[in-house]
Amino acid sequence: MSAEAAADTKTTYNAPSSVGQLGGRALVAGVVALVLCVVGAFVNPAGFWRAYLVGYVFWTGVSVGSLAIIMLHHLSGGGWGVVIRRPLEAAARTLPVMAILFLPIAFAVFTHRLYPWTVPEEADLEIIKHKAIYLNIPFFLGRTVFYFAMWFMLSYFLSKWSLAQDSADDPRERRRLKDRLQNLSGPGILLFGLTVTFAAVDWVMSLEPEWFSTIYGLLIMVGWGLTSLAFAIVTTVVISKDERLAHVYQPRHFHDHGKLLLAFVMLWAYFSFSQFLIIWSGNLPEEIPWYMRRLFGGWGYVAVALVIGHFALPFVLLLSRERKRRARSLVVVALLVLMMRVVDLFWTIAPSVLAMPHHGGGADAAHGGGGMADVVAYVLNFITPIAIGGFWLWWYARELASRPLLPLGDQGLEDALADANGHH
Amino acid sequence: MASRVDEPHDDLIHVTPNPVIEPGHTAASVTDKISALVLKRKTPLAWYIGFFISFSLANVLMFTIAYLVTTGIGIWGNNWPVGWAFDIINFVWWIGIGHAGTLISAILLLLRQEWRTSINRFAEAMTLFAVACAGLFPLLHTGRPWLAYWMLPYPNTMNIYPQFRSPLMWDVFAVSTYASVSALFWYVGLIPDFATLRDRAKNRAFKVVYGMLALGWRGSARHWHRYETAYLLLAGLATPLVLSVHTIVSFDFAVSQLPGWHATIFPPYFVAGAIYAGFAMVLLLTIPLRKFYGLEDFITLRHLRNSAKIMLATGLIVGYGYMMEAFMAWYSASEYEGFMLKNRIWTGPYWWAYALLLITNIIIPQILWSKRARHNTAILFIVSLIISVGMWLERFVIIVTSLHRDFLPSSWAMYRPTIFDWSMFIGTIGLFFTLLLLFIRFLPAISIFEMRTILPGAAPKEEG
Amino acid sequence: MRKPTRPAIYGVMAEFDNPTDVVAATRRAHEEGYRNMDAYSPYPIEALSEAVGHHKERLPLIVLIGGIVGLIGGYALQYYVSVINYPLNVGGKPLHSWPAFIPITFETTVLGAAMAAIFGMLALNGLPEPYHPVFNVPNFALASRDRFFLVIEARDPKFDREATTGFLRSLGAQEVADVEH
Amino acid sequence: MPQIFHRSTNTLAKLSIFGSIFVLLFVTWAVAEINRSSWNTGAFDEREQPVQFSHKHHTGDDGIDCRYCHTSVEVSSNAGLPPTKTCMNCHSQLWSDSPYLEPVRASWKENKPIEWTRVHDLPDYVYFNHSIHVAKGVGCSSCHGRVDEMPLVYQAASLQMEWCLECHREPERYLRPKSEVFNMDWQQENALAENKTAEQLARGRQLKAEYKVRPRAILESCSTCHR
Amino acid sequence: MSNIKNQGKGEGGKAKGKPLRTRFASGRVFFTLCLLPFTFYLSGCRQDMQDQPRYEVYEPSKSFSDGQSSRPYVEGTVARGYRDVNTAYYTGRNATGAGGGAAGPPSGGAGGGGLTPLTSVSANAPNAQGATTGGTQTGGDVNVRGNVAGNVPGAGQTGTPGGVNEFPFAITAKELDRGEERFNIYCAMCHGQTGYGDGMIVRRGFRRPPSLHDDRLRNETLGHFFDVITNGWGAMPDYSEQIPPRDRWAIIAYIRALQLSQNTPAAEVPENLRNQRKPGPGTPTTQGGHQGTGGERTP
Repeated sequence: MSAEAAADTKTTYNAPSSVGQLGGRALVAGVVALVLCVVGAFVNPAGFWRAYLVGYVFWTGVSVGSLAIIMLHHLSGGGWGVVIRRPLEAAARTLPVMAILFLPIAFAVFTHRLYPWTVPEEADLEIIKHKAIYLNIPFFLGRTVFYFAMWFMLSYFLSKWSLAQDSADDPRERRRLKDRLQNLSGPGILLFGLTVTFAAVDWVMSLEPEWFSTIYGLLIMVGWGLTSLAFAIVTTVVISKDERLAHVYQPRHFHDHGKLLLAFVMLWAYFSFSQFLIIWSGNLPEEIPWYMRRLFGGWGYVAVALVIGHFALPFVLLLSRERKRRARSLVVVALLVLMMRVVDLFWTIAPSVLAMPHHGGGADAAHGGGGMADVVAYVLNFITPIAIGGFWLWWYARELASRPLLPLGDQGLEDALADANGHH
Repeated sequence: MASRVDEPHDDLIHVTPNPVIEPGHTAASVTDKISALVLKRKTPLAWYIGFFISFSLANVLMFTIAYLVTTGIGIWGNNWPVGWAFDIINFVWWIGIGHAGTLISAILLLLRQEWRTSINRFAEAMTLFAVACAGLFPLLHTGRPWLAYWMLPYPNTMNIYPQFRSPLMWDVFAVSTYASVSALFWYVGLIPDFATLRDRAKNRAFKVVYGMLALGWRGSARHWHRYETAYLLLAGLATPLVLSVHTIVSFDFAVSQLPGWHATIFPPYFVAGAIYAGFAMVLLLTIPLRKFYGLEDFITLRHLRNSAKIMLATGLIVGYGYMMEAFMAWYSASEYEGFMLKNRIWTGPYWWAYALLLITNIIIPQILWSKRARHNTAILFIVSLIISVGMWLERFVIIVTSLHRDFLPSSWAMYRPTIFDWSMFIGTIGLFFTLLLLFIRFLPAISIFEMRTILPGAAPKEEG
Repeated sequence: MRKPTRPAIYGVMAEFDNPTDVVAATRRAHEEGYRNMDAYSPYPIEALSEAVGHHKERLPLIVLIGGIVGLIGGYALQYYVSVINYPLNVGGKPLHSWPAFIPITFETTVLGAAMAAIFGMLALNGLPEPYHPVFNVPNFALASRDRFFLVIEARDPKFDREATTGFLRSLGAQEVADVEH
Repeated sequence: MPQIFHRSTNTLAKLSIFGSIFVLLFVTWAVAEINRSSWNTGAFDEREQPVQFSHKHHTGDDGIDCRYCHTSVEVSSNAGLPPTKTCMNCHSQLWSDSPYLEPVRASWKENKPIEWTRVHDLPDYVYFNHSIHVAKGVGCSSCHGRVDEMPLVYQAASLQMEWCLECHREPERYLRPKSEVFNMDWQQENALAENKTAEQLARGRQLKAEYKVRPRAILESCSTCHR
Repeated sequence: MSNIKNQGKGEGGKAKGKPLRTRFASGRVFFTLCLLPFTFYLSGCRQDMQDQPRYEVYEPSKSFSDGQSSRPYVEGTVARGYRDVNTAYYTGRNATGAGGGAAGPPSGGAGGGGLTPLTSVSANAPNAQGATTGGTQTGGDVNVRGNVAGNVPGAGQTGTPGGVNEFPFAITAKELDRGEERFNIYCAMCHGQTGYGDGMIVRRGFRRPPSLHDDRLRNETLGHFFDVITNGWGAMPDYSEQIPPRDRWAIIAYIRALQLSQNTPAAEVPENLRNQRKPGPGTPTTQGGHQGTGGERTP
């Protein structure tokens, strides 16, 4: 690629103005939703906390999952990754927002509102006492700080070296940066696995501190990977509406994204079913209540919805080669997956919070007790993730616009952009 | 990391030191070289020596089985509370080894990884033979293998059917499906090569035999199209099948309530372990094979390097599994889980097995982070050997150390394998190599027609 | 079995030594109006199958049907056996233990689909067919090595022994030979 | 390249591959049928006995009740094989010179049991109790067939597990009033056969309730017969 | 295989040059060798589970000289729970009316509630026990009173000395039903269903027993009937093994009912039952118990 051409492409691949507008709108939506949330939190605190945790884990998942997919791409290469690398990097750089948004959760921990092990009476139970070395407030917060530190570190270097590649004119320099990215990604994936596992234990699993499952970390990892992949697909489809970029995103890229999405959907179903079958078969008193809470009553319908919407439907839809190659139909599946991710997290998190004894009001609300609180709880379930998402998207749009939408220094770019005629 | 998810043209051959096939080859040279391995009358002396050794070991197996079925499985060391021991260890070990074959073939085909071409045939054969060895163990453990057909649902005079809630029954279906699909997948891949051999063979008997196996394949364009479609679909089916098989093997343990077995991470952890052991075995076999048969052109360093990376990745997943098991055993606050953990790694009489497991399976393979280690066939060979031992030890730890201390202290006992445990295990290794040697002697160990497709100039040039 | 109208030979075979030529020749023959023809190559060439006029593939449908049969059959078998035929209480689990039935259902689905793929492919290809007229041409042995062949069959309405042979020669074939029955 | 195979092999090869499914199905069916056949089960196979004893004569013609000889059938797992004494009850006077009865007299004199050949022999892993069946209204002829018409007794049923289950799953198809248990003539046409007439089913259900026959889940559970 | 055959024909049998015999022989040897591993399957012919190393009822044994696996009671022992103290119940005689009788019962029970050794399986053998021990025709344990071949006691001989004349337990309609059923199984063969002594066996040539409706028998004590069933009388063998004591009493009760049925003046029969009267003597039925004779029983 000649220097002029490079200079030309640099401007060509800047984010379209629509991205900025989108960010602005997202911020407005976020602020409005936040105000409503704060109001709702006074009416039904329990409803607020569980909705907040759902939204928080979902959006953190987009950021952190993006890290994993970037690293996966660095390790394996391939055109599919080249074209979504920048959106993924932008998503990973929203981590500061998520770090700030963790403060309400820290507040809930300090005020014993979310996690039973923070409640003194609960913590006196033999089974929880045993875990006190691990499940205590300072260590919990310390770990969270550590997770974010690690994620920042990964996101910082992955973005920095990626940007450096753009301006590096010397192929040897580019090659060195590529090696560096690759060398970071190997241990980085390892670090990702460990931090996400313990984050999953801390943030979600410890909602029911007597319950445990060894596959849980993997389940959350796959969920987050799936979320960010689906999100990246949505992003590419949105930005490919810009005519300057239309030729970049070709059916074969979407085909690969679709295949990867299918793989993630299957992996999620595989992990979820394995966990369910093993616990169902063992039928042990310390394990099975977790599923009892989530399979009977109204939650059973949510579970069925997950089986259909989170697995069966995307699976069948993604089997078709044509549907994977058409951006418009692929984005529908991706949006469905994103929606079901929220539902999955809701199904995972909310029953635990409802089971918490100290949320008398919340539990009542969920069981159809107080009319007003009840309605508020339902509304909160929708608007809290939107509130968090508004801020997240706003920041994401800024980050996305700050750099070219394609990694101009990537050696695979030429191949990725090549018109693959006669190729399928 | 694991695999290269990319398009063939994205393959950065110009910067990759080792291509998937050395330059200078043509369709004719590839065909002649590979088919000569089979059709050339002179069999290397090393083959005869290898065959003699492995066939002798296979006979040890035959005699052990003969003694076993006439006497009973009491000749094994299994006894309460260790009711499952070498038989299941070896079963899981072999079936795990079998996984890499289908995986290389199927997943890498789906991911359009060209480097699979030169090792897939060989790996598939390895799968089949490993599954055959694996199948022997549960079959013989039933005590009355001649009644094995009772495990299939057929209209019998007892009006009774298998118990479908049992993971052991899932195993029957999984392993038999796996064996038949793998065998057919392998055979379908061989059909065009049988045609090649049929057309090359000089000996009339060989012509007839290969001709029958080729089913009259003539390379028609329409046939090729359907063939490719079927092959791709089979690969798509085989991939989840492979994962399901070891998942179900893991259910054999995880579905129970025994501490040390009942862990939700077992499915992915077993699958990763299977791929780990499988790739180790692939390297263990291909490194000498390419040397003796001069196949360095086809099985290049790149294959070995990629296999090493996959081993590293799956090995780390296995390590993650150990870590999560240990962490959750503590986190669960369950008395039994806690005891299991302590007994397994520290206070129990089998602590050495766990320590050895960590060394062989986790610590030593970390050498594969080093690029230099990945490029050294000797190191790769040794590491693969160590991993094979390590993965065997893993099953030993899971099975024997979990069982020898069960819920009732009065029934605690140690496990001691008898000579027949060992002779069966070693015998299956003999059987495996016997079959493998027969395979490389009589069938093309490298897919000839697929090698032709990856040659430069294989694709027709488009005008304009 | 209309013996009287049976042509004297099976067809005419042209030999090429590279994939580009055979694809071009096949396209030309198709343009010329020949329909009953087949091309032979030592490895799959996508363009060649398109050139001989092979577009629609029924195999995926067959595989889908095989998979569905396996799925329904596998689950129905387990349901019938565990709930209807011999309702045994095992470990207090419900008779219809659907989570426990999923692994085997999965296996039978894969088995059904795989069998459909393999036997469907063989059936659609008309294999096994150990005897075929093209094997009568001595050079055809190279079709499994590095040569490419185009055969225009005698049953094609446009077929004319001399004219077709001439046409094939004009396409740059190395050699053109008659294919005996 | 010359042809390796003859033209006819095309058909043969296709048949051998695609016909194999039918062969397989046929073999499975055939093996299942052979297993069920009397060749395998020994049903309808008249056993030679040391004494030419005819159930047809004693039961059918003379009307001797089953329990006259098989005394313990109502109270024991075993129906009871009569001692020589029981034979001698009558044959001390009747046919006392008959050469056919010489083995009986020899047994009586030498105080040695007659060694009868067993006709109904269940595997040792099966627990079977006559008394419970008799007490719940299962007739002799339901399992043993028309013994009163058998000069030499043979096994009338296959005695295979599926045969046991046939009744254990739906006892109402075979139950009869307790007073008719020893009646060889009871619904002759239905003995040993699929009995699903509405009349029998209605009566069977009533008897099942009356005699407190256990529910299917218990009758079918493994330990009912394998203990 | 068929392909090879066809080819062989088509090619004019290239192989014919070689000595056919050796080719066949080596082929056969190879084939046999290939089959060898399958001989393992022969071990499947074992029937270990079908025939377990334990004795089934009546199974012969090599361990004992008489070839029986079922062992008789040890001489002079009484099993726990089978010490028969109720003399009247088990012998039909008063405890005081000991001994006597030309053919006094061998049961030691006459000694007044003493022990009844199991070896003389007389009155006291519980039926289930009798079935297993009586098992393989243990003819030697049977007590036959008198001469089986004949030598009938004279008609003038008195019955059973000291025979009780009341039932040791209350006779209800249920007991009567039981008695009827047992009578029809064991007694009707000779005595006939109505007791006139015209049963099927008699018609086949067995010595005709006296009618139960004879005056002598109508006036006999209950204990006499019990003694006869237990120990036999004349041509009649004992039925101690076939009929447990309680059933004997039930049969006796039924005999009494039969006797009443044949000798009650019509006037004494309640009005409403008179028409139900079935044909009396001379119409014996030998078809077993199912042709009920309930109508003849007088309440």
